[in-house]
Amino acid sequence: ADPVRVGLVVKSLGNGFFEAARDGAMEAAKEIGNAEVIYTGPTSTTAEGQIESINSLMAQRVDAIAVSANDPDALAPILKRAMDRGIKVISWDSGVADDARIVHLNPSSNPLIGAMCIKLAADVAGDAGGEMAILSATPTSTNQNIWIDEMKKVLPDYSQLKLVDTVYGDDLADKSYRETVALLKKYPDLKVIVAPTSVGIVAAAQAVEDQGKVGDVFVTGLGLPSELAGHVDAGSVKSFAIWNPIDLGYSAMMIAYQLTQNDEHMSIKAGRMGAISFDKDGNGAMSDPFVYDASNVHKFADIF
Amino acid sequence: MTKDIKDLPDNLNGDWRNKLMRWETLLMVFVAIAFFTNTQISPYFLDPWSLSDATFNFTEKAIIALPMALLIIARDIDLSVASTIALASVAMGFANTMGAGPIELALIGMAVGTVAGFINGWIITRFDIPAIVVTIGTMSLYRGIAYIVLGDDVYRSYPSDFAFFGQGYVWGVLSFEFLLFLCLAVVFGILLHKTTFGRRVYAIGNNPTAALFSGINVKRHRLFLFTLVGLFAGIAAVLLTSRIGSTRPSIAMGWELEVITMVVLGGVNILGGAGSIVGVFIAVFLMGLVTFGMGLMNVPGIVMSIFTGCLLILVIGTPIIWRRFLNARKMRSNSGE
Amino acid sequence: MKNTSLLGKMISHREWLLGAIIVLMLMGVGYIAPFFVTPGNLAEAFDDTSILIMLACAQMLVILTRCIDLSVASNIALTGMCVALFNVAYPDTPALVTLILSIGIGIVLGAFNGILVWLVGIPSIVVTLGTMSVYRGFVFLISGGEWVNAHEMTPQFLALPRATFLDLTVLSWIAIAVTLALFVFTRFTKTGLSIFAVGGNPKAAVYSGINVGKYQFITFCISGAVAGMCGYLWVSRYAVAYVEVAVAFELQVVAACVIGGISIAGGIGTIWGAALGAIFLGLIKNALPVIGISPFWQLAISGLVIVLAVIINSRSEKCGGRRILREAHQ
Amino acid sequence: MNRPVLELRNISKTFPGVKALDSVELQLYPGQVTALIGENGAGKSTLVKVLTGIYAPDGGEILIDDAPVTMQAATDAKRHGISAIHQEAVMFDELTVTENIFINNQNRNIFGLLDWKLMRKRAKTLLEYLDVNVDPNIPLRELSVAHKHLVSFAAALSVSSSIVIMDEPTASLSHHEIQELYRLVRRLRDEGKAILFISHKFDEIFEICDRYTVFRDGQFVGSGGIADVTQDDLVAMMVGRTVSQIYPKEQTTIGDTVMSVKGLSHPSEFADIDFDLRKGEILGFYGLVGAGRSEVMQALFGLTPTSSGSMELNGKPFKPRTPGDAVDQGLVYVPEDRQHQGAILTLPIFQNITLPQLGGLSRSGFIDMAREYDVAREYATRLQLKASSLSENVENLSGGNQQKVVIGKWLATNPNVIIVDEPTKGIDIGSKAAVHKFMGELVAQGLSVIMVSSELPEVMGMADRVIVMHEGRIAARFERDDMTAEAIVTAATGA
Ligand SMILES: Nc1ncnc2c1ncn2[C@@H]1O[C@H](COP(=O)(O)OP(=O)(O)OP(=O)(O)O)[C@@H](O)[C@H]1O
Ligand SMILES: Nc1ncnc2c1ncn2[C@@H]1O[C@H](COP(=O)(O)OP(=O)(O)OP(=O)(O)O)[C@@H](O)[C@H]1O
Ligand SMILES: [Mg+2]
Ligand SMILES: [Mg+2]
Repeated sequence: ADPVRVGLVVKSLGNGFFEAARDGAMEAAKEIGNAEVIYTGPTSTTAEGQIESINSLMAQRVDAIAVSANDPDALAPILKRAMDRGIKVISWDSGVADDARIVHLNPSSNPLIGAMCIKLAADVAGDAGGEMAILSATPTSTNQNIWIDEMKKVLPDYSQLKLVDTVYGDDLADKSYRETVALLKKYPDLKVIVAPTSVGIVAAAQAVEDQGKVGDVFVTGLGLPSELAGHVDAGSVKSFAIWNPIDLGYSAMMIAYQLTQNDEHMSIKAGRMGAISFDKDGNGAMSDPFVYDASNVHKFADIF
Repeated sequence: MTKDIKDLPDNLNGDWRNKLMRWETLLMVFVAIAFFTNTQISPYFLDPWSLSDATFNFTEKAIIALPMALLIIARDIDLSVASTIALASVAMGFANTMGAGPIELALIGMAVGTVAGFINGWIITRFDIPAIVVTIGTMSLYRGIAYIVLGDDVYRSYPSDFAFFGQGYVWGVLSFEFLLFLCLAVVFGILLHKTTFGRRVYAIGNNPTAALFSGINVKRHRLFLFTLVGLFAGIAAVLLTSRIGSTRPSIAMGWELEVITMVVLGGVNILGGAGSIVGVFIAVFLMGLVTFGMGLMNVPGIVMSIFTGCLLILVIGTPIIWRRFLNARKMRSNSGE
Repeated sequence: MKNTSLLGKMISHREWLLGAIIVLMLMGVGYIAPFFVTPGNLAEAFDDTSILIMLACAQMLVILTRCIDLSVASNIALTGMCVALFNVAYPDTPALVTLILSIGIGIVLGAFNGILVWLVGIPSIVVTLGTMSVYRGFVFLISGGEWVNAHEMTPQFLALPRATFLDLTVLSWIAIAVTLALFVFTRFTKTGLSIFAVGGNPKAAVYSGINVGKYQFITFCISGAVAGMCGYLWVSRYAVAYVEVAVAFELQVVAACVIGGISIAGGIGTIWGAALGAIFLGLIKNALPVIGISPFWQLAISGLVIVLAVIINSRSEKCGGRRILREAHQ
Repeated sequence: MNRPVLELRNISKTFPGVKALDSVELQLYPGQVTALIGENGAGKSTLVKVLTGIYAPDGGEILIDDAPVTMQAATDAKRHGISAIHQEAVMFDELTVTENIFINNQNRNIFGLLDWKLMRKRAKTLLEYLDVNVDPNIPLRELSVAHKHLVSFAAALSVSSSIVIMDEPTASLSHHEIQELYRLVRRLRDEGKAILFISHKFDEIFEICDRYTVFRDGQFVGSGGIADVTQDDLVAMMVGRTVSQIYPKEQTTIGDTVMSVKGLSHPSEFADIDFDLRKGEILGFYGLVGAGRSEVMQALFGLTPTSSGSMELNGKPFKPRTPGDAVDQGLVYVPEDRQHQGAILTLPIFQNITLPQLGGLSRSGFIDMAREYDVAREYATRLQLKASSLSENVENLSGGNQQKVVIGKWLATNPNVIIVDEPTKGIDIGSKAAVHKFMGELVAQGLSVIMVSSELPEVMGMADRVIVMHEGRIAARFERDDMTAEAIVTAATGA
């Protein structure tokens, strides 16, 4: 029989996080045997670019599409059209509108991510606490915005932390860097920068080091061990969190494959990850974020 | 060599038509190559629905390319079209929250585009500043306004009827967007090549001063062209917004260069004065075919851009070298006679 | 007949105006956020603008010859990726060698543009629109789309632009040196003069024995060399190399030239104008976040400023000129 | 006679469709001024460009001091001691006078950098030598057309050369400056330089030239000593026929006032311009170059806004805001700079001719191509245009034929008033006569013509009345009967 072909559409090519997810998906495909991953996406994080990728996947009549969306709304029409053509569509990592996919796989539960970021910030700030700022990706990033909301929800529980500003680095290294420098200038007493984006956290750490603020200002948030190992050593980052992108890609691939085999989508068996259950809106979550620090970051730096 | 005019053959513009034919033949050859290659590399290529889907990737840009061709022939350029799309789309999104219906939305999108184009044209003609300079500024300005209005927000839930413009089909696999493009291409072909307006556009592009001294209201024509480009950016905004069903300030980022690439690939002289709509029309398909074919092979967009970049240089460079070769040969045979 | 001083010629009133606006802006920002105008902070803002200054000055030369180089940002990305990968492969290479390597790669990329403009005769905007895509595509190809991150780069690779000397970073000093070198080049060399001639009146240049294409080629090489060097400096300063480095930066570079009064029609402009235009843009970029203007306003403000600057420029260009009725005015 | 310092043998040059030079020959002798004469398009300027390395000849030999040389670029010519003043002022508006003079011949200091101080000093000396009073530090754009030309002389003289070529050097100079130029030419001649002097004006040729060479249609016709020929001989050689009358002014009946201008003023260019124009008359505007005549005409044509004054055309108030307004009311303007303002060089002849009246040749915006072509052919025939096809681009025509296209395009609109600005500037005698004859026919048909000219014989030969301008104001008016050359020149120089 022809192999089951699954298009894995990511936010942007070249991002270490998604490369790791691809490896996971490949692993799943190998495990399934009769399946094939088509890894694709734009180079910059735009919805229009993803639409073009999805268009060519549709033209190749893939069996399923698993997408991490740059924009939940803009992708909805094309994904609906894909579903009309009999293609199974799921979203993972960063979701799309409910009716434009069958299920959505959250990397972790959003409230948990928000709470985790704030907890990490509180840990580095110590009991004395201090000022905190958020460095996000683009102002339109779906999951970043959700996590920031979640952070703000739990913030009242940490009275020692004071959120002074939220800035946007657009997932561009130089812009994130410049925004960080501006933050450091504007808030001389700043204690923590939370960057829930793997691009932003690297740039922020670099900026803190270049400004000679290591020890005064700490960067935390979501990032990849391979990219942050150096900064953990340098001391600008004490700890950060991330879920395992390999597992995420693996699960997304498994789920997509299962959906091409049968229509069951309340609880889907995802190979070594076990069964993942989805609520009535089709939302499911994979696992809790995992915290990395000097003790374990080098071990994982070689993996993703 | 030169003769009295009485003795001249009565050939209407035979000479330049020949030249024109040669240019478009070259493009057609490229199209044929692309088409053939595509049929070879992918069994999915010749599927009507796939082809129809593929047109969505370029139709809106192609629609802007039509008036842009006229503008470039008239020695101007507009780099702010993509930002104009963002501005018009934001206006539509805002109007939608106020409860505007599909037709009103479309009208508002086109109106905002027209105004943006008019402002470009007004600044350029009023203060006599090169267009490239002004539109680099308004490119930031218009998109900046979109960011001010929308920030990290998004406009969505457009009325379901509104989806027709960008997603609807008129007949079988023929989408509304694409049909609109075909009709507009015909209109622009006639406008540029058969009307007084088109002739004046060429005159302005070849020598604006002499055009002015010939009684052509150069400023008004330029202003009109900028407004026209704005209007079409507005139309593209309607189609795109309808197609993706949402508005963010980053919509259509980077399109200006893609539109200009299409126009230049179509043989329009970037320095003004020469070009045809047929050329632009073929170039649109050439780019569409090349990117679609590579999409079928899952070539990343960035790698496709290597090909479009090379294609651009190749298609512009080949005739130049070819002409030089022909001239050299003609010279040789002339001096040998 | 009074001799106009050399200084008067070097710095026209347009540059004075721009300089005054910059000072006014600094005062305004300083009023709202006093720390912004401390020497240390200004040095940092300058450091942040250095790359833009160098690119604007080099771009100016290209624009002087009636060309435009839209491929500079892609050149930065490609050269930056090349040297980053080189650094990963040969970690022991001294930074200076890397710097020279980056200039070399940049020249090759610039020369390719220049050759197409000179020998094939394709308009520069078409050539560089093409190579802009091609060069950036190559970044993807040589890197496989992967990033080169800080921890993969060696300390000496990262140290060069950051090292400080007399309270300014080496990056800033390089920018100052490049600007001064280009100034001497434009004013006191035959090549520099010829570049003005080529853009001012290409036909007259041919009649004077100046090969137009050759000088366009030279400016593309210079632009490429500077872009290549900036590629290394950029990658090293931000400690990361990836496909989208400096994306769309070419428009900022051109905008800086435009604000600096470089005529897009060729032949008119000074290095000071280009540098001030770049400083102006850099100041906006650095000051807006500091005075607490929402990030969403930044883009619109810089756009508005560009439009206003070119309008003011065009006005100041129009005054003066020839008057027949001189007696009637006395 | 001594040996020629420069000799050309069998030089040919072909452009696509035109054989500009067909095995021509030329000799230049040291200490002699050689006139190169020929109709427009005879190939004179092409020869200059071949001689200065701008065009490579297709065949033939260039010998300097009996040694064959090749010219690849303008720098080679410099090396061989040839310097040239080209027909078009090929200078750099944005560069200073000094920079223009030393554009390819700089002085350097000990660091190898350009020594501007020294060059400024040398520029000053050169300009003084030429008796030009301009500041060497100001940009060229601030100079008048005439001064620009003089700077180009300075540039040519800044290099020491044994051969000096001047392609229509007097075309934009005033009477006084022409005299200065003669002095200069004689001085160079006395220094032993060989000079090639191209001109359409016979008085000049007879005044300062020692020898002549005549070209016709790219071919060598003859050469010899000036003393041995008469003007008629030269004309006959040039055109291959005799031109009987150069200024065929027919006596026409002059009718009522068609146009009247009162107190027309501009903030900086001209003031208090008053005149009437009558049906069937040619009104001449004389003045030195830079007197502001073109500016006045451009104001009449709606190109330049005025600050005060009023105009009437055909009894109705006339206030054109754009050239289109003026054309609609029957006033048209043939500008002096036909390459930039008059014709669109890169469009075909027929499109140039029909451009101002496209509206009339179209039905609801669609151009009627057949009618368009007929109109173009009609006017091309009437003006005896010489071209290989009506679809040929205007850039491929010679100067005189380009001018015919520009005049033709305006006549095709059936105007009442036609303004011609320097209608015969740089046009050969044959085309000149054709243009003059044509103007005579126009007024005979009842048109009114305003003719701006810097050529005194032309003004005196053609105009029914003459208005003389000086520095933006009307300095004097003359009726046909009381015109004298002295009076007109005196008024023009403001004396
Ligand atoms: N670059 C060119 N391309 C094509 N044809 C040309 C070119 N330059 C000149 N010609 C043609 O060559 C012929 C000779 O032109 P040239 O300019 O030498 O004449 P000329 O004797 O200087 O005339 P004038 O008195 O009007 O200056 C003309 O027919 C002209 O149209
Ligand atoms: N220095 C200058 N800078 C810019 N344009 C100039 C300059 N000198 C002359 N012109 C332009 O050249 C043309 C001729 O102007 P000029 O001052 O010679 O007027 P004129 O008296 O009509 O002379 P002409 O005898 O040439 O008709 C006009 O269009 C004028 O605008
Ligand atoms: Mg000539
Ligand atoms: Mg004049």
